[in-house]
Amino acid sequence: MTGAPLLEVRNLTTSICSSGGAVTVVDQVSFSVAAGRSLALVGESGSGKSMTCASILRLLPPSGRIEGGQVRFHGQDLLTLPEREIRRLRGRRIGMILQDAMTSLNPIMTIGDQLGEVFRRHHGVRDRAERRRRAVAALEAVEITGAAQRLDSYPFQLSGGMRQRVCIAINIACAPDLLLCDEPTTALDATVQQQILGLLKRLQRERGLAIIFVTHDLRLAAQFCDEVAVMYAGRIVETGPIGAVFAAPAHPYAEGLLAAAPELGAAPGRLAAIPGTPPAPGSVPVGCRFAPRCTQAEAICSTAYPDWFDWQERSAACWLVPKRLAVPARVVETTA
Amino acid sequence: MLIYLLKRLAQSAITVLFVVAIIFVVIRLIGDPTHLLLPPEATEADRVVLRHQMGLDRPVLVQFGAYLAQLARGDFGISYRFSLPAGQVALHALPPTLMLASAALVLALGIGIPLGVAAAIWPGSVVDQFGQIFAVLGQAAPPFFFSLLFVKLFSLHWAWLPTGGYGTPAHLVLPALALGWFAAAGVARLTRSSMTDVLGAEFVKFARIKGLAEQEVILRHALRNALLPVVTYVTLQFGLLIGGAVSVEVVFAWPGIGQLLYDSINNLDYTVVQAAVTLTAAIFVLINLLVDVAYALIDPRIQHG
Amino acid sequence: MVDIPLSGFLRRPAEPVLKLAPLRRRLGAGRRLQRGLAMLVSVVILAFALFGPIFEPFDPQAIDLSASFQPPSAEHWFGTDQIGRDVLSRVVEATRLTLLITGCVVALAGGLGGLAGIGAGYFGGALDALVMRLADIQLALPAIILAMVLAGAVGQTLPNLVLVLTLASWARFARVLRGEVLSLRTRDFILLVRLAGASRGWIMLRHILPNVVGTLVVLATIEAGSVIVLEATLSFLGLGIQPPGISWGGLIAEGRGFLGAAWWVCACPGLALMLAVLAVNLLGDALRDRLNPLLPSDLSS
Amino acid sequence: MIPSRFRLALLGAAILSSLSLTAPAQAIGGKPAVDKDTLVVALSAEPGNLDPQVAPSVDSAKFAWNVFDTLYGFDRTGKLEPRLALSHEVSADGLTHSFRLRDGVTFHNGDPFTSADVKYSLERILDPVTKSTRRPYFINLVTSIDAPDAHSVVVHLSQPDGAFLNKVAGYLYIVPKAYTQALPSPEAFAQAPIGTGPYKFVRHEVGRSLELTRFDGFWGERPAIRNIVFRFIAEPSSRVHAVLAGEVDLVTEVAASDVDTLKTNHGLEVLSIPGGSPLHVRIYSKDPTSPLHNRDVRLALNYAIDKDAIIKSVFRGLASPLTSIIPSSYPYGANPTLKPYPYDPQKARQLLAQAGYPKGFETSVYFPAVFARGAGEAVVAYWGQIGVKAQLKVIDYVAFNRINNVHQSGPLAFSEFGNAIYDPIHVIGGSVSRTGTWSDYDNPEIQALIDRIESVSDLEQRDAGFREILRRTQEDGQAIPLAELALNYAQDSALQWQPQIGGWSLSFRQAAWK
Repeated sequence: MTGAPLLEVRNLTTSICSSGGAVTVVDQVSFSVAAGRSLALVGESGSGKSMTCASILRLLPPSGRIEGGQVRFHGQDLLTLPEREIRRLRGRRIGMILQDAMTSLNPIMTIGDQLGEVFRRHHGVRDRAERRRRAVAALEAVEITGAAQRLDSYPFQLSGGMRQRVCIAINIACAPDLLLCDEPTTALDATVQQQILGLLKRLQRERGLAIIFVTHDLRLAAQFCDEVAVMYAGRIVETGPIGAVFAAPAHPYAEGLLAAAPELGAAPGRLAAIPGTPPAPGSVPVGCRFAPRCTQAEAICSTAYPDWFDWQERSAACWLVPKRLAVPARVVETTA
Repeated sequence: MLIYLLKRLAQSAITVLFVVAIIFVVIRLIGDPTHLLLPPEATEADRVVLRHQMGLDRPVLVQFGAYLAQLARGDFGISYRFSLPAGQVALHALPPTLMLASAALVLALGIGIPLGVAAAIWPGSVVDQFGQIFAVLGQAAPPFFFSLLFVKLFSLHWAWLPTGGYGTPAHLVLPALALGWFAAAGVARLTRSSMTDVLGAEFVKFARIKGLAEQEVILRHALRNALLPVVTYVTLQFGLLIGGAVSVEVVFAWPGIGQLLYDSINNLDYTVVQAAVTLTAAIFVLINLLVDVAYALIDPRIQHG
Repeated sequence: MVDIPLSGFLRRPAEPVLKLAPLRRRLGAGRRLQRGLAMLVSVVILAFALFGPIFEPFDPQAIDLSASFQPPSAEHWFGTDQIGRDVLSRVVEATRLTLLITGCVVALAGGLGGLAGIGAGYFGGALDALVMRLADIQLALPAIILAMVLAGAVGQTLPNLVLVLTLASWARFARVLRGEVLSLRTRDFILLVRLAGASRGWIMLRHILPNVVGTLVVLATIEAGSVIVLEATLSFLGLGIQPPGISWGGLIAEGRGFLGAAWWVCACPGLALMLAVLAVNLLGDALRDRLNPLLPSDLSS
Repeated sequence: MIPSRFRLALLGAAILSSLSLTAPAQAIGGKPAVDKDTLVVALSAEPGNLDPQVAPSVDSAKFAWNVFDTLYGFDRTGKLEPRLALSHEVSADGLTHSFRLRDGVTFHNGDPFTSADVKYSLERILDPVTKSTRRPYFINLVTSIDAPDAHSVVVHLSQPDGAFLNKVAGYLYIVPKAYTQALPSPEAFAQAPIGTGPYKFVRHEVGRSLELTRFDGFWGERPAIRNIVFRFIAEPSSRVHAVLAGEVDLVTEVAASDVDTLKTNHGLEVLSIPGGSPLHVRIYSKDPTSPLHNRDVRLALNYAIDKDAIIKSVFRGLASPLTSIIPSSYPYGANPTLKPYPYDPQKARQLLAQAGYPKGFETSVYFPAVFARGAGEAVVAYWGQIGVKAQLKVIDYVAFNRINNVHQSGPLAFSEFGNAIYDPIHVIGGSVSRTGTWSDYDNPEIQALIDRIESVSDLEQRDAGFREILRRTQEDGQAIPLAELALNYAQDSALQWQPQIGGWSLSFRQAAWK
């Protein structure tokens, strides 16, 4: 990987307190993203991937709290920044796109105003006409035709795809370094999906944008991202270059996921579903959390949490890694 | 937009017409005003003569027809009790009522909205607790109960404000407080729940993503959306405030339309009752219409195509 | 509430436009205790209503002119009124009639208003316009004015009072349920059932109604509070229940004349009324959370 | 732990109510509400029509005596005294009443007062177009009125009427002929009334206030206070609060229960004077099938009630015992020698058994909401103790008048009699004589006495005649007299004013600041 990573996440832990008390939803998560590269965060819903993104920007719901860990962005730990400082980064250095484009825009404000806001906030552009001019430029950058007329229309007058483009425009308006995408295309139909992904790819290439792409659609991840991190029950169980991981998944859960994905699955024909369901947050089993559903689980799996094995830029947390891949894997650390 | 306005105006006119018809018929069931206009010793014959003079012996439908024709000319008839034009008597009582209703509404919004917003932003905090007590207490007792309480406290015990009457702004404070607290309770509760909903919305989260300061997110984005249902609620309240202020007006001797109606019904003064009810209905319907238009301005999704 | 259709003409929604899953309200300790107390007060009130005489230390109608205007004492906890009757016993006795009236009104207004609202919401068109016009008329002609005129016209009996109070509150039921049905009607599961060839009546009964019952119950509880308050206001204007019937509103109205000489005659029923309305409103909140969490939480306004 | 919302609500309510119930602030005695030139009077209701000939007497009583004059008027105790007329003679046959008029009297608009105005005033009352509420009192009585010269009028009657002068004093308000005839419509006079009284009309803000100011051209002694402002406060407790807070100088119709608290206030002076109106239960005794037709039953209903206890508790002692429907405060015609029926439930039960109702009977009684409800409930309770189960039917005062004036308020009804002419004939004629508007009673001997007394104009003879009538009505149990309620006023201690005895009329001719 070229140069120091743009974003380095170390043992990030986040919990949500509900009526039953605090529940850990992001547990000792670590990964990193270099400038211009894109990382896919995949896993079933409820695995904590969205919460990870939210934690990076410290935009947790009222009941959420970051328990520990570090999030180094350009070497600076975002978790210790005062609120005023992190607020200056949001929308300027780090952007984020949400899943449901339909409700991401304020229904009673024009597109122009919602775009102009960013310029006023971060670049101190007082003059309204100047803001409108920049807004048109931002809309054109996301391939929206007739941008000038769009400024005075309202969100409900636009299609889903169009709205997602506006969200992207808003996020890239101030040329951020990192763009978090929380399942940006799930709510869109296939053709629009490809257009949005194509747009993101182009922006990444032109602007050296680092992208974290949260999705449960492995096919999209493979087509779009460079690296992948598979999450299960709040933890990362496997990371590495996406081609290598999808070709030969080290962790049984990753293998199961791939088997469930249509084209990518090794065995054509019947799709293999992974039996059982992920543990509910707060009632996590001892040892490897996937053990109860793992077909190749051994005694040790359900007693001790697997070590973190590391080889050829790949890593996975599963006792069976040495056995499954005839490659000398180095133990990096043992985690609780 | 124009077609919609015309359609709504037609609907409003029908509503007012219905209201006038209902009152016109029902009040004639209450009793015969000649009993009050003539001394007890008057014979039935005297009453028959007077009824004929007043045109009350004609069938109700005929009377209603004549009344509508009169109404078209803007003539509400002569008040039996005051021997003054009924329209003038009703109009005379309108400013105090509008003043009281608006003051109560300003209080309701001025107290209700901030309390509601604060309670939504800091759920479970002291502000939230106080806000909810204020709201629940506000609607837990009839306004006249507060009126009596306020008079004892602020006029007698601490003698800051007059016990009643009309004229200076000081007279307006207590009645508006008594009526306003009742309305503020509703506004506070509605704003709190509506704001709580909106704060959970995606676009509020997105606003934060844009790096906007918290108060900007709250005021520019969340509040404007949260106030939409409050606008509808307030219009309903304003209608109730005009008619419903009767008990407050009675306690504070406030010369509004509520008390005028209360006295006129008791004195069987048909023409003034009809004039006053027509006026309140017209005002309510007008306000309803104005708010509909305003609603469309605030919320672009509402087009009156 | 109305979902946000992407385009086309949209009738002005009667309720908040945003149809969002509300934040799950955290039930802090304070709120649970308060709901418990509300439950306690409601049980006490129901007990007073059903087995009143047991809790009444004296006969509420017994007159003792020598004991006029006795302040609250060990013997008379709430003191006595102008002709020596025990105020506590009268407050307990008044519970029955107040609850009876409130119950009838809420049932009638809920039933009629609910049906009108569901009909208007589901069938739309002429029925919707008619119901909405009637609702407008009911609002344009404030309840108290209607009450005054009707009391004069048809006299002041219990049924008339219930009629007047029902006329004053049916519109709220109609308006809210219409909104509910409007949003339900566009839901997929209704379209599916219609595709399966179900008749309108069947859909109404089996699908629409069960879904709105939750709203109806919650609204009924909250509306009960305002009915009690409105009855008290009517009594203040001399339009409430007539003797020998007694209601809280009647006791307050009668007692207001003696605020100077004997404050307890007015304050004690006033406190009872406030406690009851407080409890009923809190119960409404609790029911709303349990029965239909997705319900627009502004119902409590 | 943060106290729960519920407990805080209770705390809040308790604090609020306890604070409010401490002793009211002392009234600011000695300081006029506005200034030394103004008297602010709080009335319970607004006088609707300001035309004294058209307004019902309960309304005209509030202002008429200050703005208008009559030929003869009533002094504070109800005795007749000359006003615009100097003297009054009655012809031997009682059919002709002639008056010599005062000279040098002018109306508020400067027009001189002459006999033409008196003739016009009476004829205006008789003319149906005016819709005058006084018409029935004169229409079958007065045949004609002539004005031989500028200072004398002669009225011819169809039959002798001993109380004619009282009726002239109570109903015949004098209005200016030229001014009134020039007005566009009969109703116009009400909007700008002109009279000869010490105060002239300034402004009437409907629902808010009625303002009068001193008429400098007044023929009599000019009143001390220049302006009078009437304010309308319907809620009894608010009226009391207004005077306590010093916003008004004089409050009328103060409730009995408020008098106790006001008395403890040295800033105020409380005046309780006999109201002149008999609070009684009217009995429909004509119907032979009704138990009330039986004298013993009527007496039983009288014996069953402890009137003194009711007066002490319900009316806080501010009422005097009543033996018949003519209270003792009348200037003449009352019968002080009568003793009220004592409280004797035993005798009452015995009378009921004697009358054939050992176990009592069921009935109902109308109760106008304007009276103190405790009285109604107490009487019904007392009757209940002797087996008479009476349902108390509370009814709005206006609705009650409608049925009470047309013999529909049977079988029993609480009622009262205001009397603007201070002569018992108005009450006796109305409720005892066979043809009375409020009479369902028929006693031939008493009827003969009434017919005879109507034409007697000599005061002593009328007084003796009425005493005999009252003795017989009490003896026959014609009604159930309860009490003569006091009229209570509260005024600033610096104000010097005395209310009219036995009447509702307000006169400020002698009012002054100390």
